[in-house]
Amino acid sequence: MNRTGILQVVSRKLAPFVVLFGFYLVSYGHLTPGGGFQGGVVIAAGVILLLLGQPPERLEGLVNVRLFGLVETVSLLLFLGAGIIGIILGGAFLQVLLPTGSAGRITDAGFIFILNVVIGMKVGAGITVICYRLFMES
Amino acid sequence: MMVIILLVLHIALGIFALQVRDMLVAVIALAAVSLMSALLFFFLDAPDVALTEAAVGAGVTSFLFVWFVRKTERRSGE
Amino acid sequence: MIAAIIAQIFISLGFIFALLGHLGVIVFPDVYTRLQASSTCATTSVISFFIAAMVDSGFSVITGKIVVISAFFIVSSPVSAHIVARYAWSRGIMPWRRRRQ
Amino acid sequence: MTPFDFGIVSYFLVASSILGLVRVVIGPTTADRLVGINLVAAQVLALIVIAAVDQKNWAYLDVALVYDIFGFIGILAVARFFGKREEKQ
Amino acid sequence: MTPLGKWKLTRILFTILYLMAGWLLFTGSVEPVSLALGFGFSSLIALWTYGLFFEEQEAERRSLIPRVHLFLVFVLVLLFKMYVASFRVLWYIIRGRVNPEIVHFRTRLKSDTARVMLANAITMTPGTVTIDLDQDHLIVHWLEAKTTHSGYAGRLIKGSFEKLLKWIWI
Repeated sequence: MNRTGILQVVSRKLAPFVVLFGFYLVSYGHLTPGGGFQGGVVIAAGVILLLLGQPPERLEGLVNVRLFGLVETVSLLLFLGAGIIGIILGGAFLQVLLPTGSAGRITDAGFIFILNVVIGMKVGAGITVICYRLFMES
Repeated sequence: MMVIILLVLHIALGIFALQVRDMLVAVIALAAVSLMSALLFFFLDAPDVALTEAAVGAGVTSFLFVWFVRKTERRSGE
Repeated sequence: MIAAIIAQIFISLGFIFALLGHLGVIVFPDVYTRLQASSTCATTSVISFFIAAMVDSGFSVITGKIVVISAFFIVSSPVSAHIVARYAWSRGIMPWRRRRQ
Repeated sequence: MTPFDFGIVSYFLVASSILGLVRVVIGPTTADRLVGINLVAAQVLALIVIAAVDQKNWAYLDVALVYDIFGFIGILAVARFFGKREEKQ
Repeated sequence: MTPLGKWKLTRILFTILYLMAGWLLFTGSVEPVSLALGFGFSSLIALWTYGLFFEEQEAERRSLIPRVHLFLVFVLVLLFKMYVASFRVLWYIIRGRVNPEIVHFRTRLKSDTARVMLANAITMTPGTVTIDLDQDHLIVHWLEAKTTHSGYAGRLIKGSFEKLLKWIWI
């Protein structure tokens, strides 16, 4: 039956906010100390919080391993593609293509924002899959 | 001055983590090293490195290390 | 001016609580009593520092972020105290009791 | 106008987290060490928040929030993995 | 549309609402691009974890929205009692003589969130730490025990929190 445990309730109420904070770190990576890698690790931390807090029968369909592996691979390819588009159009690897503005808003970094999002997707999906597989195996 | 204090703390905690017998205690000491190291980077005006150190060193690494210690044999002191 | 005095008062409270709470963690006899000192005094000292920071910074973006941090801390600190207590309980560590005379 | 001197506050908080680290080193059981880690994380969190307010740099507050989350998860991992196993046997 | 489907839609919408409030607090900006991005991320997370954020059995209106003014009163009372409790624990530390006991008691609260908030409030106030919470049964370590009788200890420890929480969440 449905039992009340402190850890269970707190983890399921808190984990979506941790994942959202990871997305915030990813998308505001050019204004804050965060960035793609840090935000990805925080996203994975939200999933780790769920893994540690919830009872095992809740975790069965939580992480779709095939989908997350696909996201990881595709984001690696997207990163390479963004770099190569820079070579074709601008002349250098990872050439800045979008227009930039003065610092302070989310759209002002242009191309960096897209790169941050791609790296965040890759790191988040990768660490999530690693920790999920390790946890489910034990 | 603050940096020297924190570096001395790093060395002391590192020696403690190396010489202790119980693996779980060593993992906890490494988490403490990680937390102090994040504070050191913060004082050296590198908040992004501090954020990475706090995230990877204290969170994900201790998750993985604890899992490994549980999988292998724990030489317990208790 | 008044804000500065209030911040000063809360910083002093935080000093007192942190010092004596840590002293309690050092001198108390077993896990559960140490956890009492940690979960009550240390949490209150950190919350005092947060209140001082909020009063000092006035109404700005910083205050909103500090509210988020203190909300997270006020949830996570008792929960981690409970986690450690339940860990010790499930390991079979019995609480220390004063001997009856 | 700053109501407090950041130098004094930072030295005080580092000294009190050294007391917590003493508990991490000498604690007889693992649970004592977890109490010490919890204490150290809380003090350093307060230090980072005070530093952010002192230097009027609100980017530091993200570091504080991440610090809070990951101190919590570290304690949770140790307690969860090693507490449950003893319960089962 | 079946009632279950309607309830599912309500859960998703309320999860998005709470997450958007969190996004506003995180970013602190109201420009349209940021809001749209936050809405996208919130709906992604809500579609992923709505079943965990609001469980299927929590079919009461009150567990979706708390009464906000009473919630603020609760936070203020909690802060005041925290300071009082800390001074008391300081006195125990200086005196250096404690009398710890383990007591058990029950609570009358029904909702999960209310029970957890009661347990957290107990952990922060006068020298008590919640060791375990199982349904409505709490095991509490009490630093300066006055009694070990279950009902009396429960009334002493819970104090006014239970009544306040009952008003907030049912």
